[in-house]
Amino acid sequence: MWMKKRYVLRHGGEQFTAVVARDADGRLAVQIDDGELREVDACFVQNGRALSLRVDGRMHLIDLSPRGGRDGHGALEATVNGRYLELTVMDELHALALASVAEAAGSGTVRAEIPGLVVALQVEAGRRVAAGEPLLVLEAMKMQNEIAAPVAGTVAEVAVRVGQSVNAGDVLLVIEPEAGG
Amino acid sequence: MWMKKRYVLRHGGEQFTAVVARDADGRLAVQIDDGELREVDACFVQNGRALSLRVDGRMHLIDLSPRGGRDGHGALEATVNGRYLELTVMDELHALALASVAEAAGSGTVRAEIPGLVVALQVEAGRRVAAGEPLLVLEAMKMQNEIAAPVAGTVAEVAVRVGQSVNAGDVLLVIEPEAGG
Amino acid sequence: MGRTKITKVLVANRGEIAVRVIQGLREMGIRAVAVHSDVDRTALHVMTADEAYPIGPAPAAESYLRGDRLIATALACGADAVHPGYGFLSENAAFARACGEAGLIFIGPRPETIELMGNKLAARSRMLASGVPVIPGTETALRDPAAAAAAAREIGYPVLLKAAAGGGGKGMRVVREEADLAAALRRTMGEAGSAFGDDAVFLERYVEEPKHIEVQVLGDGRGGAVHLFERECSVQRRHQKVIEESPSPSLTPELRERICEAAVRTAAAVDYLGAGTVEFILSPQREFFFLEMNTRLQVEHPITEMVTGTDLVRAQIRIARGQGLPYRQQDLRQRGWAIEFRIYAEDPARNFMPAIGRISSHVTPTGPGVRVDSGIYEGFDVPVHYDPLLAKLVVWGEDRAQAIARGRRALQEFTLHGPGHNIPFHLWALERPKFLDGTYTTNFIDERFDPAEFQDPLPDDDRAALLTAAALYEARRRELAGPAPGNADAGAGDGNWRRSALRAMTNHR
Amino acid sequence: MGRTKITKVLVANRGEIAVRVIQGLREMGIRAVAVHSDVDRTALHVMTADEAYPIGPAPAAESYLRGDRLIATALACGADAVHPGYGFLSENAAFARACGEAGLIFIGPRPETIELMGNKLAARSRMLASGVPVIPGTETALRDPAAAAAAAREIGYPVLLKAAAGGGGKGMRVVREEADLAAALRRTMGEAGSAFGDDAVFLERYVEEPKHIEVQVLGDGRGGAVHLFERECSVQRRHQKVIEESPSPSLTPELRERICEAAVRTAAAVDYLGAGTVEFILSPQREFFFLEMNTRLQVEHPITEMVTGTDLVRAQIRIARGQGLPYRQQDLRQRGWAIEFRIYAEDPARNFMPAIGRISSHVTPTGPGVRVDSGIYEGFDVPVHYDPLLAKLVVWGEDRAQAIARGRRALQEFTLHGPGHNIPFHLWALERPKFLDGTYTTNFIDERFDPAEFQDPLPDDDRAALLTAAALYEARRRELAGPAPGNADAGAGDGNWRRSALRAMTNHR
Repeated sequence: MWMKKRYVLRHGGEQFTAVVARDADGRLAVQIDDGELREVDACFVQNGRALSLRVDGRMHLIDLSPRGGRDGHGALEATVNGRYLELTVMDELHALALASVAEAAGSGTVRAEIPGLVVALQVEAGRRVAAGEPLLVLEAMKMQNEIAAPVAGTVAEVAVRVGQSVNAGDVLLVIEPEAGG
Repeated sequence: MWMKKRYVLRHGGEQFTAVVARDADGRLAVQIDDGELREVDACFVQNGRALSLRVDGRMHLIDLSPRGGRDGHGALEATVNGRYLELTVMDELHALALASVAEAAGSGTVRAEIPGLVVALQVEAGRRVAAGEPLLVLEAMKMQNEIAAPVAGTVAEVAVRVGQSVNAGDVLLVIEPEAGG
Repeated sequence: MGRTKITKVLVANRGEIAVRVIQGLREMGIRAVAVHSDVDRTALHVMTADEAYPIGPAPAAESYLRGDRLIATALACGADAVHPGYGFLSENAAFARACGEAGLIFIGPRPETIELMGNKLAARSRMLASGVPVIPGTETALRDPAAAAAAAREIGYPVLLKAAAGGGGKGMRVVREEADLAAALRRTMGEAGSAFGDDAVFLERYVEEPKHIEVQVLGDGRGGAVHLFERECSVQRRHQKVIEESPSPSLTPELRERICEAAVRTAAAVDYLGAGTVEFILSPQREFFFLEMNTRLQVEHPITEMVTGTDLVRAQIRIARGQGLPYRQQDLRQRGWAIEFRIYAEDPARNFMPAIGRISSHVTPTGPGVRVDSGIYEGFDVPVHYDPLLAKLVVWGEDRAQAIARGRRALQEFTLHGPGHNIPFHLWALERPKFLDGTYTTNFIDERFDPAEFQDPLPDDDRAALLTAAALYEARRRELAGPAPGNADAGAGDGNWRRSALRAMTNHR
Repeated sequence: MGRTKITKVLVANRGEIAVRVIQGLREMGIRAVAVHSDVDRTALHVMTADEAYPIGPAPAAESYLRGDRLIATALACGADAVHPGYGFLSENAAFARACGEAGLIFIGPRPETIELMGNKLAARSRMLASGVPVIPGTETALRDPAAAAAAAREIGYPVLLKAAAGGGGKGMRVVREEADLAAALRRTMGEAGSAFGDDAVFLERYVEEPKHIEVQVLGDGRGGAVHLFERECSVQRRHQKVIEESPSPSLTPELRERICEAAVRTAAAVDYLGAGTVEFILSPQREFFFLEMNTRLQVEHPITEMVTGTDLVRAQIRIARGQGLPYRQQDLRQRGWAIEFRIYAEDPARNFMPAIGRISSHVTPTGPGVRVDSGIYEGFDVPVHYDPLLAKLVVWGEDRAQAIARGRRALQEFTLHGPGHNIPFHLWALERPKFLDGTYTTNFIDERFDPAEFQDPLPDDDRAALLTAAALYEARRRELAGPAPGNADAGAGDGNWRRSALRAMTNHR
């Protein structure tokens, strides 16, 4: 008799499901998408920060850490056999709840990805912008980074001024996306 | 107004007291033995496992970990500016409580310091032994380690037999210490 | 020049280079003094030093660039010398001069040498006079768009805009047609002004498909100089070096001899004192041109150390003490091959956007031929205010093929979580034919880097392993955290998961 | 000998050497297969390998010494070769032979060579015949106390009792007078039987104040051989090496040439195939005697790699492939100085008692000239069943003085908590005049090591820092833990400590 729990994972633009199952003896098995339920030889190592996994004799070392910052919910960093990448994992209920929230949010909100200084503003409210058009320049770590429009539309609001310091996650400006844009 | 708390520390056979004080603004000060109460510039680093301390401009890096095994209570390992050593620290009440327990315990109980295999027994119950006299041989990590009597006295009990595996902390034998020994 | 005692050195820098210099000082029995801005109290260089003193708020202009505070600190703590590292005040003649006037040894060349080489135009003229080949370009500084346009027309497009006070790849821009010149000039001047405190720029011919070759030199200050062979630094992005190797795969023995000889002539021509680097551009036709001289230690100095079996920080200190050159040219040999991978806090998948954050996981590679020069540790918060260089992975191999294979192995052993970083970029680069055959130029990243290709999907079994591991990780995390009070899914069945097999898996025996 | 394909290698070992070999294999593009006992499922070598298979319970006799299981595993996973590392089955001729019979390449010399050199007596005779100087001793194995006593009387006390099948310093005992001989014989035979499966021992003259010098050789199996110069391994305890260096500070160029030439003659005399080490005793009168030949990779091989710029694991693989010797003698040079510090899980303050436990803190040194070969990681439980060698710190310097200074610096940067370890011993050794002037002999530790002196009290300011830090640590620990329910001292005032300044101190900004 296996006890099962289902997780939703996102990686590289794709979504997967994983079922983690255990039986009364503590044996573990995992099923990915509609593959078969397979028993796994897995050990947490490095004080729980990495997993050593054996599949048919092949060793996999997967380092996992919660990703910092505001997107930390379910977001992980991983190093898989030396390859660094990101993914998210959450249990099924949680994933469903989040999906409905995400739908409500607009995609035209431009946020600062890192703390920095606004050194130039290239658009004003009311201006129509194409996707990819430069909006403003953010100086961080001595580099000037041009922030481009994620979608075509009309600038609804400019939330910062030149000379202003911003933190990661701060809204820089909001674009009202074009219908069909 | 400083809030103070007193700790008892043992290192290198000596005992010290340290008072940790903080004021309403969160400033910290420490007093060692009957020295003066001095404000300290101290930061926990490495996820709380080390302390970076500045005293009159001089930097000290002290790595601290709880010592494993059965003696872990208040026992620490430290690396002080590259030098590795051991010490114990506990708050004053706790230290007082432990001191009374320690007095009651005999010093003639010989325990295994590491897991190993008993490969030879050189004494039997009732035998008088001198301090430093070999009692038994414990094989661990392919080395044969002779265990010597910590005190002079009479062997009251031999708790193991040849061929037996023992764990760290297991009693090997008990010596009834000689009066004045 | 008499011998001078150096018993305590203030290191006027931060990050990995400050740590490197402090390690060198400790090995020589010299007390190392660190300085730090307010956000750097817990930086590795501060923890590694014998003494450390605060010098101001986070912005470099108010701390690491405050020469007056650095000198006052050095005098107050009884230091007899200052090591500037690279960047910050390392090529600031006024600071070097002020050190001397305060009775402190500045570990670097004389202020006049820094001034000369810091002024790219003056350096050009001097090199021309010494018979070192230089690239065609403007002879005077430019600030006016019209004058720039005229000069560019004369040189011919494409041209390179360079901050006169710049260096280390900062403050440079290629302009391919006149329409882009004015805007590029404005931006370059802006960056130059904020980064170097001097907005003068100049123009030179832009060599297409160039290779960046540089030569490490040591000078005794009296016209004596040796070279420690070349480094190739053609893997660059935004004129910032990313991967360097030594020897260069592009030089024949004959070309190596000529280019190294030109570097020694450069150093000798200015009575160079201490460690410096002469940078050259190598054209596809194997012409080489003097680019500039960096009058300080380079980020990439370790590859020279590994190939030549030397210690450049120790050499700097010895020369500063007046002990003369520590090596004779005939004793210097290249052995094997070294490659440096700069580990930057920047995300290659997001156009190399700078990244910050707390280092949450940090496992560095070990074993043969691996050197890590690092400015970070687990738990350190990478601040936003400074250069994004976190660490350098340097590998040595018996030959280039082994160095590359070892680099790949070591990069795969490197785990770094917290801020995004460019280790994936390095692994990508090590698979490119242009890198593997050594024919890459400074256009390598711009032309070859494709984030899509770079994000190749994982092989199936790696992906299955990742998904399995992540699901188990989440299952264990929830189990250890326990059902939160009021958490909707903390139902009856859930409690059974606590203290279960997942917990027992930890370092399973 | 034709060329042989090697695409997958089973590493029949554990710990740091298995990791080192796996790293070498990965760099060559060869798949690495680890094996492990039940307690080693989470050992570093298992996590580092491409594939890994269990081979039995914890005791080595039931796992790492089970040649049959190793061969079955290699065949089942499609490996074409076996690398034995050092220890375990590395010098077991029967295992090497069984590998060959199973169609697996044994990466090491031919079984007959292992047999010859494994039999110390046969090796002696062969060396005598080849004109290599050997030490006076018994010509046959001993098991009987009376025969041993007679032989010892003839050689003259002190004598050295050695397990005929021993090696790596295991199974040796000095006997200074006849009264101690019988007991020593019994114990040595006991250890030899349990460690090597063969209790035969023999006796030889014990040289007082000897130095242990060994020479690395590579042979092509057809009488061709080169040497990679010497290592000095005189810092030993219980005949176990603790610190090794290369070059030896005891050799003149002339003596170096003679001793290296004798090593090449030894290898050539037996048509040696692969990597091996010829060990010599050097007397205070500068006589040298053949001691034994280790027919495998040595623990201390990295110092040779650093000084000669070579890769011995790669050389082993190339020779095993039938590619012949990868180096010509005239291309091999010593450059600089390397020292290896073996990091053992043993407590020098408690008579070097072996220690075990979970690695709770593990910060390895970085920077120039530092190599760490490690078998551990943070969170790993050091098991009781095997050799206590956790890792090796290897440093390289331009000269001996720099290597020593660098060693001190790197040892101070090394933080290792969990099991007790001997880093304090290494720091102690680096302050001893006998070590610093290079005149130490194999008696160094026995004669010089004084736990009292070793536990010098801390300087006052270090002690004050320690006490301050420990008190703050305990204060913060209690604060983070919070007052336990029912804890007597969780009084009213105590709650104020929670979320206070101590917590705010963490990576204070």
